[in-house]
Amino acid sequence: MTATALLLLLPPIAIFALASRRRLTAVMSMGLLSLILAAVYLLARAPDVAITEAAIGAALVTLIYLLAIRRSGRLSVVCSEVPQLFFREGKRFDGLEHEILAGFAHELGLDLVVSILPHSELREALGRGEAEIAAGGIIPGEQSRSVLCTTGFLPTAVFRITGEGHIPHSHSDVLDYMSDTLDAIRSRRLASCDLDLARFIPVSRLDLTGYTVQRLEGREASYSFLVASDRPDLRDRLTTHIESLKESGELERMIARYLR
Amino acid sequence: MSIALLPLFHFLFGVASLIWKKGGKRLFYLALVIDSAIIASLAQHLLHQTSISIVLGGWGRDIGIELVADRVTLAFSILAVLLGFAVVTYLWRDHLRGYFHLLLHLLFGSVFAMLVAHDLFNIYVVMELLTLVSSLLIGYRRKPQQIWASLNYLMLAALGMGVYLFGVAIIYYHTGTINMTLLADRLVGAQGQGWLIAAAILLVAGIAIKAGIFVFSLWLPAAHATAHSAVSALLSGLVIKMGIVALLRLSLVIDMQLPLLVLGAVTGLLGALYAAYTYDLKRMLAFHTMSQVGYMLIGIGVGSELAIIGSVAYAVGHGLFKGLLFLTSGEVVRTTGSKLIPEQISLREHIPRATRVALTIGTLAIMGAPPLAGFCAKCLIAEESAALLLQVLLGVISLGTVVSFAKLLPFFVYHRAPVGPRPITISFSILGMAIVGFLPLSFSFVPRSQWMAELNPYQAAEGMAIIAIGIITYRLIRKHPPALSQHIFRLEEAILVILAALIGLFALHVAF
Amino acid sequence: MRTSKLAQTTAALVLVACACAIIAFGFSYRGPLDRPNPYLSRATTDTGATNLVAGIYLDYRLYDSLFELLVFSVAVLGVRFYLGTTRQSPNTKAIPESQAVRASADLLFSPILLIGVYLILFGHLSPGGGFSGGAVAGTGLLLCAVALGAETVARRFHSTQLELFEWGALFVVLLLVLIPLIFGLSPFTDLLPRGAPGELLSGGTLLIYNVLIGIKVFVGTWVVISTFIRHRGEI
Amino acid sequence: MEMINGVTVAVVLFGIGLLGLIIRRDLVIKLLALGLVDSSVTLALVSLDARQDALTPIWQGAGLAYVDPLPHALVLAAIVINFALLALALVFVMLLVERYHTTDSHRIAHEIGRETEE
Repeated sequence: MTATALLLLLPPIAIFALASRRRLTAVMSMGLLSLILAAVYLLARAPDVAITEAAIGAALVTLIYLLAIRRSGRLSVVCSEVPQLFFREGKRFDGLEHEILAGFAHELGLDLVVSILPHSELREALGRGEAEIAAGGIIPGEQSRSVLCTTGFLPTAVFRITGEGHIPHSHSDVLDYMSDTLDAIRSRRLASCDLDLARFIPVSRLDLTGYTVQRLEGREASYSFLVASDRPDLRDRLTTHIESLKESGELERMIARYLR
Repeated sequence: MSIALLPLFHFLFGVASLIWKKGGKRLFYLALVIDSAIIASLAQHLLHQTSISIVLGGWGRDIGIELVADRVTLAFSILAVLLGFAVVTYLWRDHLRGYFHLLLHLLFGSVFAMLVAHDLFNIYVVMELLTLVSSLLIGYRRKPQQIWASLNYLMLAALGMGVYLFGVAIIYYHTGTINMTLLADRLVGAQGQGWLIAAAILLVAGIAIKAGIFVFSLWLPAAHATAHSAVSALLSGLVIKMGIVALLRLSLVIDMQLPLLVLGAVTGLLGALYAAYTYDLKRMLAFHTMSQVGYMLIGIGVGSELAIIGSVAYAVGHGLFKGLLFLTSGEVVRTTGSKLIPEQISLREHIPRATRVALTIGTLAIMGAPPLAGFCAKCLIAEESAALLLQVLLGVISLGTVVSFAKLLPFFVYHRAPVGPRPITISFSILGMAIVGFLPLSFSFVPRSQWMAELNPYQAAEGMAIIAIGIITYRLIRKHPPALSQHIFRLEEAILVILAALIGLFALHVAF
Repeated sequence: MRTSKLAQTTAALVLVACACAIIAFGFSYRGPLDRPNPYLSRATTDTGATNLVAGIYLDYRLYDSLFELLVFSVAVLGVRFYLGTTRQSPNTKAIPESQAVRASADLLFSPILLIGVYLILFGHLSPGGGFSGGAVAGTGLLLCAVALGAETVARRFHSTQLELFEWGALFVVLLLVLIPLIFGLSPFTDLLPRGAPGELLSGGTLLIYNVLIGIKVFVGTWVVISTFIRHRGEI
Repeated sequence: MEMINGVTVAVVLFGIGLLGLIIRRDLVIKLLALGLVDSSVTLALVSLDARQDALTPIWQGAGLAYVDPLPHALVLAAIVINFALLALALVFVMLLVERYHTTDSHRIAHEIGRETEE
């Protein structure tokens, strides 16, 4: 009877483990599954197998997974490259957001580890647990439940560029890639696109004759960071960090250094 | 003299080469010499009896592990020793760690263990050791491509061995034994029953992932093309063949002719198709290995004694010339600095003379030019495959080989060429001589009378004709490459293809 | 892109279901087997071990266990080769742990080590054996590492000595299985007297193999764990 | 025979593991799925002869009904081997992540393909 109950527990746990978005959850639930398996073996009159499964399958395997995916000691950030805010210079990174995050990591005593992803994949990467913070000119527009959002550190404006293109592009497509946007504007494929300030600045250096540029009112927004949904503590600390930068006037000086 | 010594000695030497780090190469030569002595004694025993069998620990068959050595063991042992000599000589100038030598010893030890394995679970553990060692060898240089290929191999092989163990579990559940001799007795009345078909398909699928069969071993092109050339030679020449040996052993116990024939046809044709339109030298060789595995499988699938001997002979021959070709490809890539055949051809005057001679011998042998290794074995299989469909199939696969290798013909124009490094020349000549002298060599495992009955001028003419037609076909079709999917080699798609193949085989086996 | 992903998922579902059906079909009910189990009638008198499972994998099927041991050793070697000493992780810091963790680790690790040793020594009499005992003891050493700091433990267990120990154990196993050849017997034959079932010195060579395997697995486990500690958090 | 026994659950777990291996793109999750596939085989083997009325295979005298010990011995080997494979695979994943900063199998395959062409 107990054996049947334990057996029935296994498939749901397995599905939960393999469907979970966080690696840590997956690893821990697989460890639990191994423990239950060990109990099943014990009830199936196989104590040798039970001991081995508990010692190796449950303890050792879970342990090396945990060691491999441990996050302590580093603060991992995914970002898409945006001029002025977060960009690569040779092998180093630079920009306003980078400076904020580097200071934050220093405060926590962690190493900052950055990986570059397309803008559209940032949220997904946070959800998968590949990183703790997403950056790179993010305006928290649509709220999604898989990510948390810090306070804004830089107000921005959104511009609409309208021209006589052929292919109507939606808002989100355009924001995907900096280079795509520039190419699209250059080749005049776009009928219209909305760009925020940081993305507008490099575009505005191009020849925009033939396009109408208009600032969109009523869409006040500011840049901020995204934090993985299971780290509300991290979100709060980052928000506090930004607030303290604002209070001390340090943020103003940083903005002046990068944007003016 | 015990047949368990072959693997055990290699394991001992492997550990020893970790301790005596500088003498790794010498220890390996010594181990190969000891192997040769044991094999010679084995050959002498096999003159009088068809097989030698022992149960380790002096137990009975039903409780201990049985080891059996027969002519198949002998044939592949000879191949292993020849390849071993060639590869170690090839690597003479390379600086290698004790770790690499340990891996080589373990590879050879597990190969020998596989050759005498006669127990379903023993096959499993040996296969796992083989997998682990090969994946470590593939990733030896730690390039990202190698690591990725190695990881893919590891994951697919682990999946395959899981499937295999399910098959073993089914067999044990129904018969109460995993010893293959006992199994053969207990399955006498059971052939054709549903559970046995399911078990057979699971066993075949599990091993097929490692045996270089096209729809199952989709990890193979990446792994064999990115590994070090000496490692590729061992993988293609030896490790792949261990899957074939396991399938051969299983096919003698469980009825699986139909799946093997179908798999042979599919892998033969698809491998040849991909090889014909691949211009990366090592990748082409890898694809071509799959096509040749098809040939061997058809031989095993036909199932008559002579066809199986032909299959084994072909596997040994293929091990020799594919080993040689992979070794030469390493030299070609090193001297020309390019992986692609057209660029290599434009730089062909930099390729040393010995390499070009070896390349010529290997190519001729693989195309089935009459006195060389490939031709002899092909004759045996073709002679035994009576059905017209099979005859046509074998012809088409041979043609595919010629078409694939016709790309290499421009290498053979005479040029003044530099002289290559001596160890490499020696290494090439070991395998080259074995290919040229394959017929006398094969008398050790193929009864001489059978050879003589099969080889005749008519066959030779047929072989030459196929080469001629193949070269013409290559000229005709090279301009119009078909759209070949590269997606199936991705891990996820590969698993889907494997599952589909498994289910298809099962349906086919049940239907007929 | 969207549709192809949907198609892939559907195909996966269908194919996996069919594959499972084939396996389940293979296990269709067979009725009780008419043969007596060969191990149950004779195991203890043959091997002298009351734990029948230990009797099988350390005596009847020792050859398989040898391969198992080799697989384990090669994997440990591979882990060390790829994450080895030449390549240092950029962020090696102490495992951040609280005083409570440290204290409890200090308290726990000696009993765990003891359990490991017990499993190894009594593996032929009661459940356990070299593999599980070695793994338990190796994990216990991790607790020791938490209590004393990983670097201290790593320094105390010098790596070259460890290597010698690890491969020495395997070497001895290989020599032991070959000894019967001298007497003209098949390799893997158990030459020692069996003793009275139930006593510590009853299983012939079983105890020796269990201890050797235990040492090997203990060291191997520690090597794997310490390597992973040094490279923690890399994924 | 009961509907819910170890073998049935093992087959279901095998299916779940296989699906995870195909559908999830995260390599760590893939390895977990592979581990599940291997565990399912273990479960199947142990459950072959798991009867409630039989004794644990620790000798207590002749003539008693014991559970078949052979699958247990086989499974011990399988568990250790799977651990070995897993540790090695995890190391490979760590090396790849260090190079490509992602565990997404498609992205890694894509990057590798691009590098090979260059």
